[in-house]
Amino acid sequence: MISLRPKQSFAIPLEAETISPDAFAGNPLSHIERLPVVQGNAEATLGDFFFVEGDAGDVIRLEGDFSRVKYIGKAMTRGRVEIQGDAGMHLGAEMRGGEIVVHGNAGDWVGAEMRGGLLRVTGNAGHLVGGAYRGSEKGMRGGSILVGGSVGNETGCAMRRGVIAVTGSAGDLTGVMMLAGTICVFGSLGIRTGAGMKRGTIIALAGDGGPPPLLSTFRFDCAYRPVWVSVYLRQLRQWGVSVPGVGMRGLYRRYSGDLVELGKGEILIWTSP
Amino acid sequence: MEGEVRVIEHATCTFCGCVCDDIDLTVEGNRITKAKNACVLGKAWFFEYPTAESRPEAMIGGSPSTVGEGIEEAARILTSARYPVVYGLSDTTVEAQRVAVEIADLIGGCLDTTTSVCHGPSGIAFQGVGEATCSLGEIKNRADMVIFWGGNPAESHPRHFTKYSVMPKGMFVPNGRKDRYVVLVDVRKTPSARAADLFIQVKPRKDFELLWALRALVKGIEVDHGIEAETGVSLATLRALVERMKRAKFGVFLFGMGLSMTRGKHYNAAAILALARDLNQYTRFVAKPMRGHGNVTGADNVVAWATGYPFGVSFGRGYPRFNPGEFTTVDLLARGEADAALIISADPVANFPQSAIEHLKRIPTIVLDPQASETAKIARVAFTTAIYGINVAGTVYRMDDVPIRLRPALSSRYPSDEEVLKGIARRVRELRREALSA
Amino acid sequence: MLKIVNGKVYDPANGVDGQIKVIAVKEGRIVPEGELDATARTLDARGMIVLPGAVDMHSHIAGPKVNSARKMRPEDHRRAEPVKRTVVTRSGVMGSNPSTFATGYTYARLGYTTVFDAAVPPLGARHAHEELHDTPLIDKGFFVLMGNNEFILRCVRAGEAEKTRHFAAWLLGAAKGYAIKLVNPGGVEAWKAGGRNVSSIDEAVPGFGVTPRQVISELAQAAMDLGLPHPVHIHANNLGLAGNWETTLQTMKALEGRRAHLAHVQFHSYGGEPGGRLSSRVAELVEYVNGHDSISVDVGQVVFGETTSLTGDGPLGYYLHGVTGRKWFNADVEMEAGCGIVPIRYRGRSHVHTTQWAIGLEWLLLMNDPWRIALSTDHPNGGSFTAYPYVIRLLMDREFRREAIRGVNPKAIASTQLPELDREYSLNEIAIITRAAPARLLGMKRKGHLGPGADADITIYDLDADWEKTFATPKIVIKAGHVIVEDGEIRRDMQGRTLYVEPEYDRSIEPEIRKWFADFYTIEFENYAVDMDYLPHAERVAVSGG
Amino acid sequence: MGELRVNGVEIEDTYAEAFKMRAARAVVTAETSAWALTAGMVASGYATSVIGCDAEAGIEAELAPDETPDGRPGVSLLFFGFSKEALGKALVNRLGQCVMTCPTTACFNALAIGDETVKVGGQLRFFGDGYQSSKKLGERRYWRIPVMDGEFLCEETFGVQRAVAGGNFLLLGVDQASTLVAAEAAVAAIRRTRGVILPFPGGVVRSGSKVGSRYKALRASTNDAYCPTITALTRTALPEGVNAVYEIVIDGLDLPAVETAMRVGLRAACRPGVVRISAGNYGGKLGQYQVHLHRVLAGP
Amino acid sequence: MKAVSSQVFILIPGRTTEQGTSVGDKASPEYRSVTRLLRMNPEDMARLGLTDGAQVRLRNAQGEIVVSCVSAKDELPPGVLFIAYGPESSKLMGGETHGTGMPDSKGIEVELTVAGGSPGRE
Repeated sequence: MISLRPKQSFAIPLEAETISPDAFAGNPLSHIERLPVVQGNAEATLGDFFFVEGDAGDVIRLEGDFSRVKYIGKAMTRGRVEIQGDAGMHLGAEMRGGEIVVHGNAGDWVGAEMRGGLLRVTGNAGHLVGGAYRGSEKGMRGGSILVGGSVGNETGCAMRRGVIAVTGSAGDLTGVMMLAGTICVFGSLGIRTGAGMKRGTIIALAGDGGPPPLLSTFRFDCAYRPVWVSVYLRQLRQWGVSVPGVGMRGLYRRYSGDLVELGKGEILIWTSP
Repeated sequence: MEGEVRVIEHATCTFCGCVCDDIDLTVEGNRITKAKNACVLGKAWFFEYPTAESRPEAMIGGSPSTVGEGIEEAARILTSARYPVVYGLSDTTVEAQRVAVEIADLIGGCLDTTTSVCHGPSGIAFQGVGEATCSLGEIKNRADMVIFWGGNPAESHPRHFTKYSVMPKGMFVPNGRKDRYVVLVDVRKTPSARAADLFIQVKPRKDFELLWALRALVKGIEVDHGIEAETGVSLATLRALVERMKRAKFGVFLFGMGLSMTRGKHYNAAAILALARDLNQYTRFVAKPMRGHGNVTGADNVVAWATGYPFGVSFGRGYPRFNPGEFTTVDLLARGEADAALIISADPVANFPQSAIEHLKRIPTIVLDPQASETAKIARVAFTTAIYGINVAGTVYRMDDVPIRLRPALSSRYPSDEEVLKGIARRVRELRREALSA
Repeated sequence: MLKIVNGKVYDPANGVDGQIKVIAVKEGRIVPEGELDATARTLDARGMIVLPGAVDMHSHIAGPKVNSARKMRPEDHRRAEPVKRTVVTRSGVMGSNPSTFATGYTYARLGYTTVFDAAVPPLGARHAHEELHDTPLIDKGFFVLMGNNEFILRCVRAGEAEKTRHFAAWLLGAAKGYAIKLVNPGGVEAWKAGGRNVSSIDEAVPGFGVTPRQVISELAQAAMDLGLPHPVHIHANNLGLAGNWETTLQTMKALEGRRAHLAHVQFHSYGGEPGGRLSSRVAELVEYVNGHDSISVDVGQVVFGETTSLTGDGPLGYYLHGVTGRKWFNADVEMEAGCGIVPIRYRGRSHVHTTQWAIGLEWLLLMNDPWRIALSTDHPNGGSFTAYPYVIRLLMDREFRREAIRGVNPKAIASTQLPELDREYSLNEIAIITRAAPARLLGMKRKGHLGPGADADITIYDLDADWEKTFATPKIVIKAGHVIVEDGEIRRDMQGRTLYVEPEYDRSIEPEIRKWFADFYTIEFENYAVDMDYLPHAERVAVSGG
Repeated sequence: MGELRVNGVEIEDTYAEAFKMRAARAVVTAETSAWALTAGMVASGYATSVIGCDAEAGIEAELAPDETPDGRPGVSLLFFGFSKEALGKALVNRLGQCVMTCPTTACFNALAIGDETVKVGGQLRFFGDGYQSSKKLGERRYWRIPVMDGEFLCEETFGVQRAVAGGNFLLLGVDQASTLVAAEAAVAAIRRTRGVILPFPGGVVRSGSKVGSRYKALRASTNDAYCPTITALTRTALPEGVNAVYEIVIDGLDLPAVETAMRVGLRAACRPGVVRISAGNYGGKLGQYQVHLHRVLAGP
Repeated sequence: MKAVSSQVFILIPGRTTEQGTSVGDKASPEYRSVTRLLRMNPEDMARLGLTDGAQVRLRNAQGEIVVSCVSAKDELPPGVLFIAYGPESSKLMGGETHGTGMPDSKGIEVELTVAGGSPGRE
């Protein structure tokens, strides 16, 4: 395991996609310290900003405030990154495999356009979790993102595949332009959930905020017990997500939409056990 | 020359995005005394813009200095900064904008324009769904249905109605106003409502819901009566509007910041762009954002051709990257990240969120502005520059991307933005070269 | 002064086919060797080949539609390899619509020294010039859209051929453009008026009562009568649609012997039923072109991968939006033109795309006369200009072509002639279709050759066994006598020239144009014409006769 | 080898001849265990022998809610066929006709996805007529097919593995009643083991067969050597005093599972009334495996 | 409780002619007064006992401003306020842009109280 600790705090964010098991790849500490990072317009090395310790391996442990460090684990394919503290923007963006765990909060674009792997944030995450960068046709294309706290707007924007589970609440436009995949939100949802979704599922356990307001282009189908939801929620439990028991066996109201797009998406809102 | 009277014909007004180029300016001495064809805002622009030449041409730390000293200090700030931002650019010429882009490239800074806080969301929407649009003359010549949405052109673009969209007679609408059906959708019943055949008052922050329902109705998807409780607009009204839109030969949505600035932002704009697009299955329909500043459209164009992206660009890694929310000015400031700012013809201190202003006050800033703006007052280096269109020639882009040449009426003792920026660029290049050879 | 020695020179315009020959450069021009003095720098090109700088006669690099495509597709730029700033150069982005600086540098690094944008609406001419000003290194110019200009449609309806000619001349001068361009003549107007298209060259244009056939022949005649260096440049009707080869053939016949250039002919050579599958009808069309010296073409070769369709053909844009389901940009330009932009991905698996890919190659391999066919991808419509080295290898290397054929849709390829075509292009022929022919077709006497008097635009390649590598990385590129690229790196940043024409016209038509502006345009007549400030490095190309 | 007796029952020194087959395992769940069992029984019905059926199948186990992927009660079914293709076809037909049709059920693959797979949900989805949708979790894809009580959920791909069919033993008893009691005891014991099924009714087969027939159309016919009513007419294999014979046939996911099942079955079957236990074989010519009774019994 | 919630308004800052004609000199008294004038629905004003020219305080998580209010006849529905863009309106804007670069600049939720005193009603 290699561990990194910041040498000092900094206001100008650091772009450090080199903090990745693929880049560390069993290299000696001296090599890792020399891996490049960019701060604003200046090139620097990991060693300029962090104490680097430990032995080569596929596990990286970050301790301290990384909230201004962007692109941690970007495009990683394997291994594990653990962060004891907050992580900055683009955490695990475009990642393909391996696991990232943040014991803290993360910035915007967590897991943006990711293709595989498991990404966990125990605290809150920002906007566009698992989303698409502006102009892209597709957001997340695979893998799983588990957020223990709450998330901002546009969670799963244009998501194509994979699972996003949010234990807390989600902001506006969750699942906007979604193409497929599954988003579970245990807490409350903002407005315009699923706007423009073609396929895919948004599961709302509708916490304290009550059922989310739906657009006029979502149509109620029925109340039923979707078996596959149980399958999913059990998997989430296996991943250590604290799934409210009621969700497992509950009755869900199913709404089809967004009818102005393909209309093959669904919003499932839990109503009663 | 006292008493000498000149007339500048076909001059261009750069106050708003209409960029009317049919203004005849009468100049007596060093004053514009008449602005034929100009609207109330245009007249204020030409008559009341400060023409006093008492301000120093440059100030450093609040003390008067020369342009050369200002350039020296500006170049020093910009070359020593690690995360500088170049911002503004909507009220200056393309020629100046091009130099500003070059500076941002040279210093590896962020480059952002006032677009990010006006129709930036519309630009993001465009990147998502595309846009069916046209030049303003197409509206004049063809549009038989004009829908203003979330804007108040009567007060923000006063000549839009008469010159482009409501009144003018055109090739296929020979009777002008009579051949058009005009709709205004807004939260407020603004003075623009008087120009409309139909005013639809939408509840605040419900534009998206309303547009989405219209999209559904256009596609023949039933919408529940609950839409009235939600948006304040009855289903019958919406149905009638959809019928009319489908019957129109050439329809146009002209949308304002009522969409782009309110909750939902880029998706509100995306909704109207998608609605216009959808309608092309039945007839011709287009949509246009009503751009505000005189050359904000030029800023979009220059930044796009030079960097590939319209705003919110970072050159930090030696090449352009784009990410609104990350490299946009409000974010860079509100998060306390930027360490210097070059601000050209914009006044963020007067209209940015408080957290952003506070950071701006903490970092060294260089401001180019013809007047003593709130931002100029806090600047480390403030240049007083000549006014584009009044003092300075060059190019501006109308809201429909049509480039127009300026015909300045008055001379100025102040340098143009372009001249100051070129000076800064030259000095930055020298300093970089020195640093490299050192 | 510069002397290139020991290189094998390919200069087809001057009959030089691989001979070792000294190329002498003085003050930006090629000169007889005797004009150099002892101070001339000598470049030893031993083992290398020396060609004129390449000319792209049909590309989309500047102006309103290109910039709209840039704005619309940040994802396309983001995924491409960036162009970093250096001590000499500005930074930029690539993708199917590169930024202006990146466009200039990248063309130059491929050995291209002259590029024309094929479709600029005159209302956006000032914009195009501004972008060209920020497009470094290469010489450039653009063609002016006229096939749907409503003034011209009215003149044609009224049978006023002279007025058409004078207006066209005025418009070229006002825009500072280079040639007359038709894009889906009449069809764009039909789209603007009601979302339709014209289905043949004999269908009347709504609201104007003229046919595309009339517009084509009138403007072809006008271009000849004006003595323009380049004849009318035609993007024919029904681009991309199954069965359009008949429209293309009719368009050629409608010219009745007048000179014309048919652009991206690949997109116009399709058999099949309307709405159905494409098939190749290159054989019939190539036979006609082989037999008619007055007609030239460029290819519009398709290259597999992601790109952007970007066209002045409004209805085509909407059609592609429907086919691909992807985001769509449309911009109607008052009184003049239209525009459509849609992202597109050409896939080797696809029947349609394979057919298109094969058709372009069939054209190149079946044309007898290389002097009337220019290499183009119709950048970025068929693919990026950066694919030219790949296409050159497909032409020069039969085995490589066979390998490529194995990777495409087998059913589609089997229905074309491509698998049976064994022709391999020689270096001389490559020099023709990438330099000498486009320069000659454009009427540029100082481009595309290395004879005395020519512009000293020279590309020197180090030979590699792989032709794609050879052409992708010139050893040295010389522009106007300056070494601008060495080993793939930009050594010097400079401005190229903008080529334009300004034919004479009868000033007595101005009052009518003025009124036309007052009635229908939203910009003042006086503010319309592009003045010379926008062309800081201009070169006015003379018209003949006119 | 000497004579072996268990509880006084003679264990013949012979072997069961077993065959290589392909197997799949499905877990069928439902809102209640009753409906899961119903679906399981019907889906594995008419699947006794590949001689006359498209597959051999049976219920491997009943599953508690915490043993199933969706937390509902279920059954685990094993299906055996001679080839992957034949098995795939049988699965699609059986799960389509007997599980999809059955109230509240869902159907999951319960073998590892290896080299060999068959599409099941991937075929059944077309019943959804375009309204079906899929969900992918990890590497697994599920199809959701709208049906009248909600959705039928079926995993897209089922793993197929090499398996062993035709493990068997024969109980030779003094009378029908006591021999059947012994057979039932064997079945009960075998059903407690995992990885095997007993494809015949109640786990017991009375119509043991031999290969071939005097009638051309038939591939198999009654095993006359074990039929007590014709001992006088045939070369009987029955010792004196034997008046009834039952066979236990075992299909399993692998040889150890079959052996274990045979062992527990044999031991349970050694009860009063059973004279001898034998096994069916074809002289070792047809099957790939020989499960020797003595060797099996020597196991743990 | 109802009375308290009725004091949450949606504020729309926007452009006006007066703001536009005075923006040329932001130091001018005209510009200052134009950008400190709050337009309100008359029913809302009556309900809160406000008359033209009364000072009200607008507050949200971002900040607070004191401006004078004026009745805007049929322009605004109840619950909606309007003010011209300017230094005052921006004090109520947050720096959060939701990944767009654009802060919420229109449709801002504010709490309105009568300036100098307690809220109009408890």
